Amino acid sequence: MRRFWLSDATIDATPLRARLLDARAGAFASFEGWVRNHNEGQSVDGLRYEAYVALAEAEGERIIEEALRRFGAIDAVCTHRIGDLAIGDMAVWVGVSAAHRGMAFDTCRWILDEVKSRVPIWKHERYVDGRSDWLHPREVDPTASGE
Amino acid sequence: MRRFWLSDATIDATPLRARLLDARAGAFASFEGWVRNHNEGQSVDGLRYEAYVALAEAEGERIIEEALRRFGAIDAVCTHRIGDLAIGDMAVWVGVSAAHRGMAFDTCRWILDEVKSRVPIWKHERYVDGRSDWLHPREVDPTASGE
Amino acid sequence: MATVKLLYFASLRDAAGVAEETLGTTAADLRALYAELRERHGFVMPLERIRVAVDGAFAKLDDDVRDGSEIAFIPPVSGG
Amino acid sequence: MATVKLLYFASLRDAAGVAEETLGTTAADLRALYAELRERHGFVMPLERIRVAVDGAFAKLDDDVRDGSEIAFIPPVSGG
Repeated sequence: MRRFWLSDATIDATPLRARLLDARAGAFASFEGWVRNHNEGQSVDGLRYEAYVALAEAEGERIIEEALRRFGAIDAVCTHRIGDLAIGDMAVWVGVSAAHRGMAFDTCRWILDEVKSRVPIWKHERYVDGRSDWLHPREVDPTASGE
Repeated sequence: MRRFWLSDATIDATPLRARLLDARAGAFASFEGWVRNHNEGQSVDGLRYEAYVALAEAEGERIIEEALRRFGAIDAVCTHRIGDLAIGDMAVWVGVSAAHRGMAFDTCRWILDEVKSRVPIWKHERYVDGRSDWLHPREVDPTASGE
Repeated sequence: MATVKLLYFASLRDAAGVAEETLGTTAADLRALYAELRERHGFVMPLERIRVAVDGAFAKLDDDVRDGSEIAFIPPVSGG
Repeated sequence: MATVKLLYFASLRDAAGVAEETLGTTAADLRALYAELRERHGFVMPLERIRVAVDGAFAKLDDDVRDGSEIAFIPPVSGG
């Protein structure tokens, strides 16, 4: 069963979380990226995500396999939206089940950081003033940048 | 509205998450502690949480206020079960909304660590072999201990 | 002589056999009161592992035993 | 002379005006091919910020341009 995929419709976290239930798991960490109403000082109206689908899904699977191997978590799932999104919509969901909480948090955060830096997905923001732009970040700073 | 409370019935994460939706938030991190089928090498059958309710709820509120001040997240909620739990039941839920993901993860993890070390709640584990015991950990190691 | 209400939780409650009790004591401070209760109930939990709360707020072991107060000796917690 | 299929995404697609095209090229490697495309489409994105994928897998800019391959020059990503 694949663990990473792109979704062109609203993400429903409930079945994703349910997939990760496991009697060996003491910890479940999840992350949601939401479209917020501002970015780098500009008022955002909405956005569009576009992807190189085949490569994005292959790279996403590699990230999750690597994460599970690296941190020893039990299982993980990640899905990322493509298409048009409004303020408040979920752009990305990452969930991880693990024996202990440290593992669950570390794995979840690492997957998210890697997806942001490696997976060929691009954000096109529309601003309230009518302009719009592709985001091609200069450098990924996993501690400071937004979702 | 209170942000921390004890619950004597199954925790439903859906309305808790919904409380945290915010157009300014780009990130939502959440954590669930699940009752797992083993702990420190013993097969666990189920457990009971007991609390000094008034002090636990006051201390929990203090932890969340402190966390929001410290990390600058938008909002956070935490609820912890008391009473009898079976394998797979949710023991604790923590959710945090924030502008950025770093803040959301850091706040969520900090709240959980503080709840585990400061809030007067005690776990009574029943083992498959019939024995049962109160857990009074020697020392809290937030990186290694289970949920 | 102070009359206090004591609350017991987890293994201390099991050892005391009651969840609460009212007691007259001449203990000078909360530390001395815990020593008295160890005698009374055979608590094995050493003082170094205990925190104390008075009237619903964490307190210090050096604090006086106030007449009419509600006191809980808190063994290491294990929530989460 | 190699014939390749090129895929364009995000700002590169906007600049190229097409999502894909098939092209004959004599470029020695993928680096040279990108230089050729910058000329052709007026791409402003410098090579240092570009990654490249061939037939759905990340590749190196030093790799040869293989006849019949599908090539994507990937500008900095912004998912998450």
